[in-house]
Amino acid sequence: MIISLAFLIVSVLFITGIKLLASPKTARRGNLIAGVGMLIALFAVLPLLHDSHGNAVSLGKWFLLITGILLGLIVGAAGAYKVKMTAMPQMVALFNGAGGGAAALVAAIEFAHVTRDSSLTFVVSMLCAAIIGAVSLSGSIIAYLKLEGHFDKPVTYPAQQAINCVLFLASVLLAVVMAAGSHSMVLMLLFLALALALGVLMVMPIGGADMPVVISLLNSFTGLAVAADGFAINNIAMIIAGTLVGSSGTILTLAMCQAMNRPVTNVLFSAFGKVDAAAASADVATGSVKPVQADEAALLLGMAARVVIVPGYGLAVAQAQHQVRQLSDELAKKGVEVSFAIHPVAGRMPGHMNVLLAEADVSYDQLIEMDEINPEMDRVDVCLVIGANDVVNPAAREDKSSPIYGMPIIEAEKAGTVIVMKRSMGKGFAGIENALFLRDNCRMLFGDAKASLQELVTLVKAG
Amino acid sequence: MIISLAFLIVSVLFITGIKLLASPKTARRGNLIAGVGMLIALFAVLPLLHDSHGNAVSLGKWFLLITGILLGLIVGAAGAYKVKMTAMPQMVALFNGAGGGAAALVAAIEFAHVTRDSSLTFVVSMLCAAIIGAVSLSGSIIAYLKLEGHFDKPVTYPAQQAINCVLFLASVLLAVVMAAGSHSMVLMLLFLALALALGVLMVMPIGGADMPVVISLLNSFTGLAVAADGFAINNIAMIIAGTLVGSSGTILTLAMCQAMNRPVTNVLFSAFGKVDAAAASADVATGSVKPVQADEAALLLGMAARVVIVPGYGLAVAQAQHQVRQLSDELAKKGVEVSFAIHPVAGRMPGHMNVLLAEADVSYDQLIEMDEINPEMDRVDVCLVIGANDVVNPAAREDKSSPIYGMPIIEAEKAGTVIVMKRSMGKGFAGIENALFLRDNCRMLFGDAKASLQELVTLVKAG
Amino acid sequence: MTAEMLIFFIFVLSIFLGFELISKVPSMLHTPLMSGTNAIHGIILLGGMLALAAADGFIQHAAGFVAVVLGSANVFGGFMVTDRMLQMFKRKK
Amino acid sequence: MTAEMLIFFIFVLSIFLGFELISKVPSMLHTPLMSGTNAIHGIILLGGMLALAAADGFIQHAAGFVAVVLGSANVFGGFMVTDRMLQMFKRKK
Ligand SMILES: NC(=O)c1ccc[n+]([C@@H]2O[C@H](COP(=O)([O-])OP(=O)(O)OC[C@H]3O[C@@H](n4cnc5c(N)ncnc54)[C@H](OP(=O)(O)O)[C@@H]3O)[C@@H](O)[C@H]2O)c1
Ligand SMILES: NC(=O)c1ccc[n+]([C@@H]2O[C@H](COP(=O)([O-])OP(=O)(O)OC[C@H]3O[C@@H](n4cnc5c(N)ncnc54)[C@H](OP(=O)(O)O)[C@@H]3O)[C@@H](O)[C@H]2O)c1
Repeated sequence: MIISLAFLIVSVLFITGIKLLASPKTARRGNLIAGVGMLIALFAVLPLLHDSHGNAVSLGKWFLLITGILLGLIVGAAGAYKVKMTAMPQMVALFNGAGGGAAALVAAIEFAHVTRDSSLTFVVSMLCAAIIGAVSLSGSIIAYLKLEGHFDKPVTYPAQQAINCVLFLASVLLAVVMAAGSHSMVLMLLFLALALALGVLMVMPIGGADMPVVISLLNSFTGLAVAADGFAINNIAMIIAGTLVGSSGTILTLAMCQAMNRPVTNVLFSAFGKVDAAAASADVATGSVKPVQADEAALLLGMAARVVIVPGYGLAVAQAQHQVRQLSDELAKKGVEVSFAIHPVAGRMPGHMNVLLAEADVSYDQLIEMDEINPEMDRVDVCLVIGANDVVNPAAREDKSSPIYGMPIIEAEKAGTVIVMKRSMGKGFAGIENALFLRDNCRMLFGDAKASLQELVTLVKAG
Repeated sequence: MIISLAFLIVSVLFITGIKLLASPKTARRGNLIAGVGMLIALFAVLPLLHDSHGNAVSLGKWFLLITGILLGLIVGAAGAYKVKMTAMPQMVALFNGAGGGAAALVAAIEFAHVTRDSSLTFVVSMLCAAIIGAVSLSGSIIAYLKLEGHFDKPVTYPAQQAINCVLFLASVLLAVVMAAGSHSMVLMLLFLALALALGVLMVMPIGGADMPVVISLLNSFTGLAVAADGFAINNIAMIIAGTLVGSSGTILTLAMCQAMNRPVTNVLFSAFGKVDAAAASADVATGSVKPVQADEAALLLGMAARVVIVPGYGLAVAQAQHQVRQLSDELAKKGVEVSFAIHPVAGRMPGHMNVLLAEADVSYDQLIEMDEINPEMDRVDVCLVIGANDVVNPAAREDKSSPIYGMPIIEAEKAGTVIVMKRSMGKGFAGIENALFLRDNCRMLFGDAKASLQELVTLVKAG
Repeated sequence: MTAEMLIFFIFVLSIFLGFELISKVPSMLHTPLMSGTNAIHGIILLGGMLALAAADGFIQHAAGFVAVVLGSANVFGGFMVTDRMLQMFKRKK
Repeated sequence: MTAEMLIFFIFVLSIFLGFELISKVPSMLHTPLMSGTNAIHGIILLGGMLALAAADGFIQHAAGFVAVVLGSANVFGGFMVTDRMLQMFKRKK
């Protein structure tokens, strides 16, 4: 009774936590509240622990339990605090994989306890937990490796969908056999191996830049696996928490795809980026682009009344967040009104630009969302595009045949003057030309973003 | 099993229905979906019916059951289709009272079946259902009578809060006695009588214009009573549906109060409108108001490029919705751009103006919400205020001592010219002066809204 | 966990769900929404039917019958009046 | 109704609640939200603890121990990394 009430409180804290996480002002508090819920859950489960004969847990096991928890805590904390800001998605992928692995292991151990009398629901939930957890584990590891840059391009091979299908059907078949009564541990191991392979093969063909979406999906997978484990071992807190994560994670995945204006199926099955990757690096656009030198750009910026900076993936690559902040400060000192226009999918993870600029201590009052800045863009004197490409590509609005057609963009071209900082005429993530660079009011400031920004800062200060 | 699944489907349909009801485009579909859920519930419960010995239901009882349902259907349908559009809140109050009454009766009947072995949860849920249901019944009836205009003013008497408190404590005491084991039917009847009295006394002191809020609150009460009945008779669909209505009704009540910028306690306990009601009818404001004649007003309207009409309670009183639509059509024919600015609490029920104008077939593309029209108001040539007062009172923005200070208003005074149509200098619901009428750009067109509008239509047509 | 406890969980989850479903309704929908949810608690009709079926003696029969009539009026009237209200919100051709 | 059925109700209600809770998150919160919910499914640690406590023989002990370590890393690392991320979203003085 008391334990049940504790689990009810835990569920309420999780619900409240997730709700608060969804709004910028309360997000941090939400995370803390969910954390408190988790602590309560950890203590509430203690009275439920017992060995396989229903007796109290032996001292040796307590030792194992506590060692295991502490070990996890140390590893987790080290990972969480050592990781660089821009490597956060990798870290989340690993933690998610850990959760998936744990869910699969718990299911496998429970499977060893299955007897002839075990109910079908019990066995089926365990098998679900095992396969989903294992897919999430191996999928997350591949996602991690891709984000770390270990596979340059999406790995594709002939008939990949067909192979995945066969694998999946094989595991379903195996599951049916096991559910029908063959409780051999060998089958279970085979089942887990199939699931691990499935996770690897599912994620391998997906482009590295789509990994945030994949991680979000695997996150909701792990949630479902945990819920299935909860069914099997009859723990209500696991069921509720797992299901909440499963369903909210699904919505989140869809929201991420929507921000990129791509259907989720396209992300998961089309090896986006593969086709154009080769072209993108080699091809240099021709046409009359108008380069500009740093001194002239500094002049233009210094004389403007209002400057809007559009940061993109290139800013993160160049690690120039501190320089851009210095530039904004220097301009502000001269009485220029500076703000940052944030596109929802600029960079390579959702909120990438927010995190990046926050690291350099840019106040979030200075950040303006795409929908707010666009109507005002024609009243902006200089729009400074730093390492962004796709998110300011007018083709999204004008060219029906473009792969990014329909994606909402920041309408940089409407500003008085556009200055684009990038190293070359290289393409962005979508691998397409950008007509903005050829516009009359557009000037290109070539060079690495960090170096160019440093130069601009010095010039603006001096000028 | 099948019945449980049916109830699960019912719950899902209710959830979906409520969700869709909350958005203008899908609201009607949402209501239909919830209705389908209800039909399924009605059939799913049939196999569960049995007499007090657990035997099949006799033919006589089937007859009673079917007659009862048909009778309710006929009465309900007659009410729903005969009622005038503007009397909808009354109708909702009555249906809500019916639900509350049914909940209380069901609880009372179940109480007759209570034995020594009945669990405490069972008895307590029944007592909750009985008191909440009865309060909702009598409260709804008073709300109905008030809306029909049977009590001109809020009825106040000395120490009303104290009396309500005593009544409430007495019923709690009675409930404790009954829960402790006195299962006499006399006590139950006394308990119900107390609850009915409580409902009457709670609603009597509240001003008639606040009845929508009261009905919304009683609606959530009935929801809770139904959920409590569900606990008692162990019906999961009743528990879920009742709780959903209980909690969403609470939020809705708060949202309504928020739109009027008044805390809910102020609505329920302060007899708002009482204090000022006397003053409001007698007092006529002095100061230099500039009356205007209909012909001049027609001229102003006809020459304008953009006219915004602000409808208010007076338009509903005058039943002039068709005339205002004619005027808008005539002006449109002359090339004037006409739109309607809808304040969230204009009139006497939420959405009052929408329903009123919809009745006259005004397209809802022409309706603009307060927040959207205000920034554009300075580009409007003529703002025509028809029977509205409080919702355009600049005191809400300027006068910190005003009772409506802080309420968002439609900023009519920003328009080139404001024409206010009302019968006199009479006050509105809040009973306060309106400085707008004294502004330089404001002209008063005195007279009943219907008559004045008719005149304007003729003049605009002719001119 | 006891069935009673599980039902309590369902109760709590429904409370949260009810809150979430209604957050941010445009004010013009306040009245129809009130009316629509009002119809939903008409599910008390089920309670009335169960009570009438299990009724013994005249008083219980009478009370049960009245409960069924009231519940039925709540259900059918509620959905119909809401539909009539919402019908008015149609976009002009 | 059976306990199993009631649990299924809880499951379905949680699905809807999860959907509703996340509707309309600003995109800058997508990553922290993913990370925060990731930490919440770390509740699998409870499952790991229960499994390890009930383990028999070396293999089960080993598997249980690994599950506890992984679950614990998921919980603690998850909440900490989310907190670190969200810390960056502070408003300047
Ligand atoms: N945010 C997400 O969650 C997410 C997830 C998956 C995919 N995506 C996709 O990623 C893209 C993001 O658009 P974006 O405009 O931010 O970036 P982008 O279109 O990928 O363009 C980045 C540009 O930065 C330049 N650049 C690279 N390194 C640089 C350096 N050191 N200094 C200066 N410039 C440098 C590159 O041009 P040069 O080579 O000429 O320098 C490149 O054109 C979108 O297509 C989006 O759909 C986003
Ligand atoms: N919508 C809701 O849900 C709700 C609920 C409760 C309370 N309220 C309150 O009700 C008020 C609504 O504001 P409102 O501006 O719509 O109305 P109002 O402030 O009550 O003013 C209505 C005005 O209409 C005039 N009028 C009455 N009959 C008329 C007729 N036949 N022809 C022409 N004019 C006539 C009256 O002036 P004369 O006597 O001079 O003609 C009166 O000043 C707010 O204070 C709001 O808080 C609203």
